[in-house]
Amino acid sequence: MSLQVSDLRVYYRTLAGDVKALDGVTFSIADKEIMGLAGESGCGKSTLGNSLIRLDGRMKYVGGSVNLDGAEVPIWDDNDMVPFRFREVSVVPQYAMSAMNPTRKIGKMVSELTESRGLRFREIKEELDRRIDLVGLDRDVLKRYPIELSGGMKQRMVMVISTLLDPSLLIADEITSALDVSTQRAVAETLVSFRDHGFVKSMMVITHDISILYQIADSILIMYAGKLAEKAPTGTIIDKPRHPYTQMLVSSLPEVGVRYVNKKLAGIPGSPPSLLDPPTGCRFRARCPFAFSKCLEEPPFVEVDTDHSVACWKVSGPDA
Amino acid sequence: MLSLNKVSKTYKIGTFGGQDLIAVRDVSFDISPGEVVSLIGESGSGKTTVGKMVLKLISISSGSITLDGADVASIRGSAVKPYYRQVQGVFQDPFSSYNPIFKADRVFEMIRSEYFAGMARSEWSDKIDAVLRAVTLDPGQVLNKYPHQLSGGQLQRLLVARALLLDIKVLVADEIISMLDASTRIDVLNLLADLKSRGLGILFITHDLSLGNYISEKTVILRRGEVVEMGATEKVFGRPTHPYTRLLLSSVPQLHKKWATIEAELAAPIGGGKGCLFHDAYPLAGRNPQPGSDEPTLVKIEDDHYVGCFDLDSEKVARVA
Amino acid sequence: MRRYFGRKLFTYLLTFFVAATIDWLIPRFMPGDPVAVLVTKTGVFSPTQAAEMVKYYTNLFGLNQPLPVQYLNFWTSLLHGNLGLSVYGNGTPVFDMIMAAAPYTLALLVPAILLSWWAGNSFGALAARRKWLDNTVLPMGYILTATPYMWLALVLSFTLSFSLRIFPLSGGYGFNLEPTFTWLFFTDLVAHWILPFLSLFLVMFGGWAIGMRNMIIYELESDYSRYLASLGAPQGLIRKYAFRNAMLPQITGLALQLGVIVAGALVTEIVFSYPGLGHLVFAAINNEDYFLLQGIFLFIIIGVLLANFIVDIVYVLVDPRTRVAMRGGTA
Amino acid sequence: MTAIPGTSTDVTPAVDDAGKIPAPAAKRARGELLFFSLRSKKFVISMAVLLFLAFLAIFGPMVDSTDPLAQAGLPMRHPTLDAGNWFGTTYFGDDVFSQFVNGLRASFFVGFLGGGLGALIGMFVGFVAGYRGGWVDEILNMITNVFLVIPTLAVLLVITSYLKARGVMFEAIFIGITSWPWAARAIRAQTFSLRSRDFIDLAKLSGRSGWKVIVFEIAPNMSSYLFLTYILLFGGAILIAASLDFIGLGPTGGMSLGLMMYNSVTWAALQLGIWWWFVPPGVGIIALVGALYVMNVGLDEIFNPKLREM
Repeated sequence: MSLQVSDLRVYYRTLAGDVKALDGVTFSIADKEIMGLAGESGCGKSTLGNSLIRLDGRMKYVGGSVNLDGAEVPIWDDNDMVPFRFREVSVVPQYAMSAMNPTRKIGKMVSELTESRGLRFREIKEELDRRIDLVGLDRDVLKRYPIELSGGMKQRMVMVISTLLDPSLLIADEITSALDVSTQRAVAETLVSFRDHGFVKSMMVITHDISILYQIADSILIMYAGKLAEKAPTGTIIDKPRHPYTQMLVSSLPEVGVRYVNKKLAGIPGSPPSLLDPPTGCRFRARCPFAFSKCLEEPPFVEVDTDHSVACWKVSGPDA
Repeated sequence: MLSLNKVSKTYKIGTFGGQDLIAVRDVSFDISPGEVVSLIGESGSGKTTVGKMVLKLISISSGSITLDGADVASIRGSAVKPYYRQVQGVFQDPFSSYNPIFKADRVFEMIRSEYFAGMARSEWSDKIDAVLRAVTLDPGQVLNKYPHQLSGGQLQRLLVARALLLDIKVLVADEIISMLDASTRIDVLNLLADLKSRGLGILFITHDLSLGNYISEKTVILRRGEVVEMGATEKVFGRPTHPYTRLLLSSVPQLHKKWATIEAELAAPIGGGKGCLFHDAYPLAGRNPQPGSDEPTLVKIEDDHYVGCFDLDSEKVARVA
Repeated sequence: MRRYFGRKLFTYLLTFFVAATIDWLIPRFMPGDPVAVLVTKTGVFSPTQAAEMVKYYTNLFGLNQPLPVQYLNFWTSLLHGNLGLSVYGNGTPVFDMIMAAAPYTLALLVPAILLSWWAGNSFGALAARRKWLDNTVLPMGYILTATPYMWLALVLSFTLSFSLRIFPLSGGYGFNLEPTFTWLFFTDLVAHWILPFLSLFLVMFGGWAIGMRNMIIYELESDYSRYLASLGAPQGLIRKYAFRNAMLPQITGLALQLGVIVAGALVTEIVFSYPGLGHLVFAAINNEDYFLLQGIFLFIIIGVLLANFIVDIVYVLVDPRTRVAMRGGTA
Repeated sequence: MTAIPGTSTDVTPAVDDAGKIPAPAAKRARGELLFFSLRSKKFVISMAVLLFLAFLAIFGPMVDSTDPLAQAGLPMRHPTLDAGNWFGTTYFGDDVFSQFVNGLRASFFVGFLGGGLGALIGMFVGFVAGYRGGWVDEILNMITNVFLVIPTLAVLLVITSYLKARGVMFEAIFIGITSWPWAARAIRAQTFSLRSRDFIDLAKLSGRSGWKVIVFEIAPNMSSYLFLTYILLFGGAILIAASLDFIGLGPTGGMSLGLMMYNSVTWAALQLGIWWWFVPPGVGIIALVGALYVMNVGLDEIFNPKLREM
């Protein structure tokens, strides 16, 4: 077990009160596993990603524990987290396009960064070059400034930097959403190759685009309104989802070949609940066609099949 | 009917208009009433530019756009109002489509003040109710709210409703669902398709082939400002011929087919040995018309299916069709 | 690159042209007849000087010539550095008077600008996001930038010179001294220089400190800072980067401030009756010496334009982005 | 609520998690602003100072009706609480307090008018240049740059020196005419970034004409920013006026804080140690301008959450 997260709670401080963006999630990622994390905007997926590496000013650790390769990860303490960052946990952020200092040559920045983490840049330079080749960049990008690179190039460069120290866990946050389909594919496949080359042990790919996950992820975790809905191997999530939300979500996605005239798809009526004071019980209740009295109680996230967990009374059975 | 005829857009770049930048080159297609035309391309393909030219938000450099035969470019000054009565648009970002400091239904008020100034309040609110019903919105839920109090889906529906206030013939929908959540986007897409029954012509601009394929009758694939392939949707997707079309198809993430599989399928001749005879000559990211070089003309390879590709001369095409 | 500076240079030349034209227009279109004023003043001149005076005057205002010609003459004499004779200086060429005064002003301005910029920026950066420093430095800074230069000068000279008698009250050097290259003269020069310098330095210092403090906070919020932080980079490195980037707008700020700063120097000199241009302006106004005034005006314009150009060059040197953009990188 | 920093269009990430603050955001917006206004020390303090000074400037001259330019007591009187002149008297025995309050009034006037005029010109140029773009922008830009690099005081120097009679009004107008460039530049940049927003296009699609778009769409969107600009111009105008007056180019007749300092210097207040002559005007200006600057930052923090210290 590479990563274990249990009952993690992280809230957002706002004037209106705490937004329970992450309200008790428990899951694990195995070695070599690429786990896709999907859900609608506001479901807490990015909060989950961020909280594993750095809580920003507005985020508040409330409870739960994170365990990486058997070691406790002190996500609540910014300073104690430092040794873990970059070496153990690393991130390719949403904002990869602007993640590099515009006024520093990329190479200089990387060297200053690594030196500041107590490494000799000379010693890792070779590996750095190798990886730059691997992602199909020219080695002299290191002598250039970020604005001299195209969007796709920046994206790839940041991926190389983030994984330079072979972290055990890599968090990739919406990294394909800004890109064109063709580049999208290249970037996604690069992620996989990083795993295959052993640059990263396991990976958490956060995106709103499930079809991307189908292409690259081993397992998919679906979040809804700050809680986990379903986790299963990719194939299962796409073909045999159990949670009503997952089912409706997957069936609402158009794909090449499906046409309005032949097969009219349908979305999910309604919208997610407010996370300021979320409803008790199942949070999908209001939008769920199968909702029944039991749903007023919170459904546990239980394993209903091997590697397949669901939080739904209909699936786990009212007596679960 | 709205028709584009060899429409081009060239930007003068550099402080004193040093060099030219060709954003759109010789694009021609029609939008008939009750028809959805999807304009598919990646960023920089000029798809949005085309949309904006139709909406007269950007001037045309050469070529012409006509609405029911009347030239659009020549419309000036106050004459644009009647035009906008017939041609409207909805844009990608629901949140930037609303002035954040005003209530969302102000978009209706603007229409009222510019087009229905005389109309009685009661009559107006009936009109509003009607259009809101048409886009399946509950007036109580959406009126009198600020943009950030509404969901992306609701905002986009409001904009469609806004367009319906006018008796429009053509609606330009530029990436209108790309920023919506998966669970709600399809409904907006369906709504758009339903508008066809009103005899509305829709220009559906998107980067997502599956969406274009889902909703449209006609597909135009744009690359670097040029049409590389166009025709009836089922033909373009059923028998993708241009290498670039194939590249797109092979990279669009699908739900039940892995990339590798799709690639294999595309590599194999489509439709029982037919299809692009020259695909072998190209790697999927194959050689494509470069701006500047002499352009391949669009060639008809079958009814309602045109391809712009160098080695696609008529004689070979004859063998295909 | 050439294009960029070409544009800048064009702007500056245009500016100078406009300024000079204003300078030429004013005496002609202002109410009240400067001629009369001058005539009354010509009393101070010896006949020959008066003649020359009148000659120059006809050259400049010469109503006997058509305006275009007058305008041309104005430029020719201007380009010959001929700014006319000073009434206040009893007929000394304006040009010479300016040249005599300019060194004092420059000796005040240049160090004051550079030092305050450096000190202010370092201080502001230090203060940002450090509560107690922020709460002490900031209010100080605001009070300083809001302070009229001459008032700080007044207070300083009243306390340190008049009351405590630490520094000489006024002048560029003691009345008893002759400008010589002696240690005595030099020290005396410095003693007279300190207070004017200080009043300029302090006011500017406040401005830079605040500017940098607010600027760097934006930078610390920026994406590249967040990225560094999430890769565990120490605060030191993050601040270093933020500082570098926050510096750039401060350079532009310097260019924008130049005009105001010069004004500050002028009024400061007046307080200390420091023998620089400010003092000259004051005298010129009180003696209605228009030639002198206009001469100084043109001199200041040229100075500020030059300074601006230097700042432009510096900016290009420190901001890689502009350089890249010029090389035509994919921005 | 302001459109100043980070006009990012990528809503999806932005909205994710943090964005979902459901409390009726309209109420939120206003309530939030008020909440932060009162919470912001900078704002509260500076506001208090400004109100106090405004009070002095308005009612001072009414309460103490002594003519600032008439002998109102023994010359060079130290500040005393008894018998009026609590700020003391000048070299001529004029009442410093009445000079002070009248000067203050003049400063407010100059700031209000000069700053206002500067803001108007700056807005006009900035909006037009930013919205129209193209060659209009090129030209306006050139003009702006020219005005930007000309040392305004020098210009004022030459021009005012030729005017025999000058009023506060003239001074204010002149400062207004010369102090707009940086504002124009800033507003242009903002307009430029707003121009590309979809709601601008939507307004056009509603048949709105160019100026309507500027007035009803762009300007309201930048209102907070425009206000901040005005505050800065207000303060700037007061300082410039002070310098002008001090050089001796201030209003002929009438009273201003700069003029007080000018007189104090010309009549050797330094040498005679009449500190109470030149201290009040300076303190007045510092308080006034300082309060404006602090308020500017306070408001900036209120409008722009990014700057709020957590």
